[in-house]
Amino acid sequence: MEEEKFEPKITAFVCNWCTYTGADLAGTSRLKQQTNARLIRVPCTGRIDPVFIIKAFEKGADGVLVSGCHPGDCHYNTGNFHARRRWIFFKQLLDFVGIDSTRLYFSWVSASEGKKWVDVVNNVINSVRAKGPFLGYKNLNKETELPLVNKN
Amino acid sequence: MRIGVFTCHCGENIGRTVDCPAVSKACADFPGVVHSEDYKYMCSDPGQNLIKQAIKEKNLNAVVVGSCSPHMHEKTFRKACSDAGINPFQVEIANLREHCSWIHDDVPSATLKAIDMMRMMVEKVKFNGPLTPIRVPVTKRALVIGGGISGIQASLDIANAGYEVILVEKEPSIGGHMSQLSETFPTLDCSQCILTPRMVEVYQHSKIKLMSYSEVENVEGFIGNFSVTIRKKARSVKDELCTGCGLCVQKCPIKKVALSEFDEGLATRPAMYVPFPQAVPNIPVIDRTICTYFKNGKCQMCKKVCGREAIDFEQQDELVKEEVGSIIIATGYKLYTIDKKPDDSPIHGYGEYGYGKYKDVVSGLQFERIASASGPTSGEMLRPSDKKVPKKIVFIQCVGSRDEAKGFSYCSKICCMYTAKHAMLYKHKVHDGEAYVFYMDIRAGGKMYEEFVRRAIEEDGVKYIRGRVSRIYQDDGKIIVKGEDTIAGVKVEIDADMAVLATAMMAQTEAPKLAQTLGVPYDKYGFINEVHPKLRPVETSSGGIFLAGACNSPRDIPDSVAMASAAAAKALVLFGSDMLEREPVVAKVNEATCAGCLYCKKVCAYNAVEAKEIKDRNGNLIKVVAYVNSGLCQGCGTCNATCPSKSVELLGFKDDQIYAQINAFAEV
Amino acid sequence: MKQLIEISKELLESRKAGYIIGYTEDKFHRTKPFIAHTTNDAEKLTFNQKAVHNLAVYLTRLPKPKEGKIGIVAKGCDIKAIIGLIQENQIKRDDIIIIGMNCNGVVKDINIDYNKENSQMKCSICELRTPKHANYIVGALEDFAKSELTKNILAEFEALSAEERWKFWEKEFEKCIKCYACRQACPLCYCEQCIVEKSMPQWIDSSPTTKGNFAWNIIRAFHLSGRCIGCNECERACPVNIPLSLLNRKMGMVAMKEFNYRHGIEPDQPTLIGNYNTSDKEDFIM
Amino acid sequence: MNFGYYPGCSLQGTAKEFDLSLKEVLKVLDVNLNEINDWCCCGASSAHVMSHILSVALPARNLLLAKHRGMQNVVAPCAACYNRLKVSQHELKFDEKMRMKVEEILEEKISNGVEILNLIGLFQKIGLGKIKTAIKINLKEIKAACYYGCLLVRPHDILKFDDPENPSSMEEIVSIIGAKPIEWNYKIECCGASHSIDNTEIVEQLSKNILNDAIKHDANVIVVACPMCHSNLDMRQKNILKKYPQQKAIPILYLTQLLGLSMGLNYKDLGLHLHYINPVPMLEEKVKVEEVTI
Amino acid sequence: MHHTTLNPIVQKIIDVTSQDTSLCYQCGKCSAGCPLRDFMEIPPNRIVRYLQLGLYDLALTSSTIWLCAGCQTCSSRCPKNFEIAKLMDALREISVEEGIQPKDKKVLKFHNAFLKQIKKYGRSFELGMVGDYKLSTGNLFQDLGLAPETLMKRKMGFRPHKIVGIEKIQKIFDKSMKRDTK
Repeated sequence: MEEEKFEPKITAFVCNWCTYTGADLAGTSRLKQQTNARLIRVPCTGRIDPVFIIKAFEKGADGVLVSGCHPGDCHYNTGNFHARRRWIFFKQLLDFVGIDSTRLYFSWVSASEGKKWVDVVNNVINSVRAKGPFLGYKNLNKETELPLVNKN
Repeated sequence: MRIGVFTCHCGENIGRTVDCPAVSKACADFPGVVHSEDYKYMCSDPGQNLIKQAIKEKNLNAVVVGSCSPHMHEKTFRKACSDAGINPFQVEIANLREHCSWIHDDVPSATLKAIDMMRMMVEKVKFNGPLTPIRVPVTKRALVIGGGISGIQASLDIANAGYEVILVEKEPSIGGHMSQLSETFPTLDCSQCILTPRMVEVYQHSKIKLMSYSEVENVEGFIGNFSVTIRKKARSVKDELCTGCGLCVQKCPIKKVALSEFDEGLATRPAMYVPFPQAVPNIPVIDRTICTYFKNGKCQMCKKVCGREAIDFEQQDELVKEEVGSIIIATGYKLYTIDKKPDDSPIHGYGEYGYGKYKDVVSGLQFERIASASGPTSGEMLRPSDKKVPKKIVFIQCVGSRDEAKGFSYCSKICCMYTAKHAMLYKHKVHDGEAYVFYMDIRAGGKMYEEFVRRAIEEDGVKYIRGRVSRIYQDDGKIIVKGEDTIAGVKVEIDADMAVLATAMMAQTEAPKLAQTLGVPYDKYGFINEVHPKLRPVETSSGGIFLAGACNSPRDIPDSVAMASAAAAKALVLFGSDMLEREPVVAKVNEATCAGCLYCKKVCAYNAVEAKEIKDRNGNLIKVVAYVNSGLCQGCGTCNATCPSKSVELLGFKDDQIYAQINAFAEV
Repeated sequence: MKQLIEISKELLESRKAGYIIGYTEDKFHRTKPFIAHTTNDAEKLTFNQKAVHNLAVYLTRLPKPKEGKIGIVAKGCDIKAIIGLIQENQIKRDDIIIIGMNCNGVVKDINIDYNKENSQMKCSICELRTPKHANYIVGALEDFAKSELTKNILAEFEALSAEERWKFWEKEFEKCIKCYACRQACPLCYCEQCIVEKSMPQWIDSSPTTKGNFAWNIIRAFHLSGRCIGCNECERACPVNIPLSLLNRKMGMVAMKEFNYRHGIEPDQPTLIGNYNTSDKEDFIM
Repeated sequence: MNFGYYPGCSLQGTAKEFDLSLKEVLKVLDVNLNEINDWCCCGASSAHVMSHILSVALPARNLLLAKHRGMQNVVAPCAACYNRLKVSQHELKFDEKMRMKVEEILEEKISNGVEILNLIGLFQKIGLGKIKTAIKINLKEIKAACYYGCLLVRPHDILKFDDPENPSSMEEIVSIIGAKPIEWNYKIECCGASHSIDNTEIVEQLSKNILNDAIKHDANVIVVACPMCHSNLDMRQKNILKKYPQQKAIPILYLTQLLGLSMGLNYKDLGLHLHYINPVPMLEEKVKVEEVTI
Repeated sequence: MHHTTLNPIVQKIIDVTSQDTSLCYQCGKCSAGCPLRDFMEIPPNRIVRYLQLGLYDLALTSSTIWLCAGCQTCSSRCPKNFEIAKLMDALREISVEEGIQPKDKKVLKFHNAFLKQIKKYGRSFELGMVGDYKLSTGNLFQDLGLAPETLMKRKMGFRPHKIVGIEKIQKIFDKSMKRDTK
């Protein structure tokens, strides 16, 4: 029963110039997608610090998506190149401690790829839903005194 | 913190799928929120007044607006708020339209998401803090890339306003495709007659620095302060000495080797050549790939005949640096060819039309040359294969255009008109000839356009057949065209003498590369994107870089000229002020905690970070830290993410702001 | 050790070096770090298989000498750290005098004499037994009992499922008490304020909860990615024996596999983080 | 060299000379074919008309048989069979729903992986160089109109074989054996295919156009790689000749037969006697037996 | 994505062709290139148009769908990558299911005869097939001229070859065809 009710929480960190705009295009084109993802807009994937991702998981995200401009299209010329190099390490590091590739996703989505953005988002949501809630971290949270859910 | 939250219905656009009153109500309970209301159109004057009122009455110090994308109205709402006396950077936008209502159907879940989005922004804005815009000087010179009609128009407008322009053209002469045309629709006046005076004006204008046979190599800097590197390709002719007498061209013995680019391969040109008689500048160039001197050190005929000793075989490409404040892209288009393409290419050729192997199946531009008085047939209607007058001619529209199977889904916009023009020109020259036009739809929106097409049909008796042609092949010197008239529902097979294909307009091959150099986005066809298709059609997402003409999408001459003037106006707006206000989204170093590893310096693409020595009052070095030059910083934040101790932060997107957003999403 | 002492005395006497970072032996025959300021101090300097601490740590911690450069006794591990610090412009090569020590392996536990069991894996695969970039080279290379690489721990660990790996680290990180000994022992942890001490915002939960420990150890490993020089002092320093080297070695492997890079080898080599290659792999990016 | 072999019904019947000549030629090139045992009809031109699923299921069965025999590749000389096998394989690969339906029908899991070759593909695999070495007789007098018809080249995005509008692979083979391929306009036009029996008028009309274009571009033979094309151009040509007195006759040869000739095989072994339009007179006039210098 | 529920015929078409007729913008290239165009009263593009307008009977009863020889010239040249040939297959299949008799029954009879042989023997037995076909059409004398030669050349075997796994074949038929091919 639980599984059927489970709706994954996806935190998405997107760059302002390509992916955020691509997501805008998906909107203007009225391309439907599932509601589970929440976008956090940053100027460039270069701004995305791995601690964001850790924190997102700590705070109960079941999956994290990071997306920016295709290599060579970066509005800031090289931001996504530096980001990509960090991800190469960070992805394998997380995988190493057991946060595997079914939780953390990366994509290049340009300002003109509204359709691709929708596909990416839906794919991520579907596969995380299939994978189930991220109990690993959820259990860690139980141990800590501050409750994850505080209704106001 | 006293935050006001405003939820916009955007008419039905948000309201339809997001229960705005419910959102507004939920937001009222968020800690720190002292005011929350919803309204049909927040961006309207009454809407903005609601915000201003609330700011005054509840003395708010931060505002969150749930509306359309920040790319649409962030500026609007920031302005409204600063008018009401709070710092414009204390305003955040939740994108309830593009990122919520428009992409979801289910009202309850969309509404929940909207509430999340609002909460995330409310939490973020708590940490925004006031910021003051940065002021940078403006270099009042413009770079125009591309010397076609768009580039010419833009250059003249800016120059006539009194500002310097550098016009870069990759070909030996300016003029672009327009110089190749015979007559122009819908007025049928001679293209060169109206174009060449403009070309000369450019050449003679004291404010325009014309760099023909040159290409933009590299661009650095930002709005108001670009530094451009231009490659001046070796012409093998000293332009300061050449008088354009043309003797070298006449004497060049290599006459028949190369096909003339200007005549679309229907004629040949010498190794030493001027693209066409009215070329500007009228300075020849040596095609080193075929010149015998460059091939085996012989000849030098041109050098011998040149009285001015302008010929310089040793000339090398030179790199020229220019400082400009604004850049206008006017690189235009190229024409699709039906020849076979490699299998992995996204576009494909027309095998069913013979992959271009039939001489008498020509492109629209080739027909322009045939029809043009300056063309290879001096304007006589003669078909390429046997130089006979075609008695039966078929024009085919939408070749490539609107043909997804070949890789294009778009309409090239100009073909309907120029095909009608072609058919007319033909009929005007071959009175007893038959002209057929295969079309799918006739798109003749424009002043006097529809009338023009009707004239071709009603007065010149051109036969219009609605349907695509399935196959073209040659048989006994005839061009067999197999089509269908979908109106009559009858098969149409024409044994023509000649066929003219209105092939698609494509982005220039180098366009994506140029776009990357300039850091502006382009679509999957290589056309350079505007920021907003309706409201900001000539601006790119990079400040100070504007668009003119067909580099943005297929466009005819009037539209291109209009767009060029619009782009020029945008540049002039920029030049109107000495200082430029820039968003204060820049990085800032916390010198107390900076350990001076300078990884931030390594990742900065703008050399905005430098090492700074901190000394005590006796002048002894205490430590070295990073320092950010906010004039150069473009605010990507890569340094911030790279800094291990978080000692450099990007204002507007500080760690605590992003932390707050991540946290806010968790609280549900 | 005569040679070491001779050189040191000369450097201190001539004031070429303000002080010399080296090792000495305490009364329990443990070798420990020691700063020699005077020629008398220099007499106490020593080097042996118990000289396990990475002295490069002190380069970023000690105040600069009033006059003269910093002298430092350095075996292979220390050298890598020193070069690493130069690459990250924490020190200038000209500000230090390196007395390079030919190294014959170091112990794991300084309370016990060196033997096959009390040896470190890093030594049996060491490529820098004779340090590069040193001003002096002291001591002789001798054969020593190496601990064999019986099995590839990394590979074995990676064979586990994600869940198993998670469980493993959950158990390990539970033990962490956030004493930061790992950080103190690390020659490349020189930040003036560590991210874990940053409170606005508090990226890393400073209380020793498993969750916070996860964040701390992951971020620490990440901040050392492409920077760790593999001296294993963090692991040795850890009072609760968390296998930290496993994380660092993994990141080392990535640096090696993806970029063929090792930190602290050449002073003028561009660092891994802070540079990029347009052809960096991206098969994991949608 | 070894190849899996799916002859298909026609090669056992109306097109047995195709089968004969193919086997003879491959003997010379010492290539052997292992026939899929107990193969069934691929449904050819009828199954897909009556039931889409059937048209996928029948070829699927044969592909499974091949797979069980551990065949890496299967040669289907009949263009129709080749086409059906390829299309079926493609749909099973990309249409999840279809695959499950067919698996249910065949009561077997379907795994892809058998490479399907048409006649030309087979020769390309064997290697044109190798074929060249086997040439004994120069056919330089032969002007061949290479006729592909529909099924070898369409649909291109599934078959991925040659250029759908202007194929040239058959010409390549024809020219290495010394014959002269002609330029003509009907090499991919339809001959009426399945209407062969139910609507002879159509077939005669379409075939006539093809024959005439070949003759017009002075071919002295039309080369085919498809039994259906052959029967339409060869068998139906008889009626066409009857109906239109002024119509010229032109022999229709299988590519394999032409190859056979160049290898000096005798007419009988190549089944040249089995044609309705007797090619022998033309051959006797055009084919000079002499040492080749190509 | 469809927001309306689909008419079963449209659904079937989408099942077989996995395409929607709304793709077609009626350029007529299919008809222009169709080799059987001369024999058709209604060109292929109009068949698609009928479907777009929901005039299914006009499409299903037209001789066009039975004249289509499946040469795929249309599909391979369609600027919208619409599989017209496949569509024709679908329409034929539907009209058979709906029991609509084509104007020219010969085609249907031929296909039935052909498939009957396969169902019976696993391979097509041309002599039997031609026999059956002629009986069903009553057109006994068609190709009589060719028959003797055909037999003489022993191009048609006298005896059918029955494959071993024949009952499997019959299963396949029964499972994949709603109406039996008789």
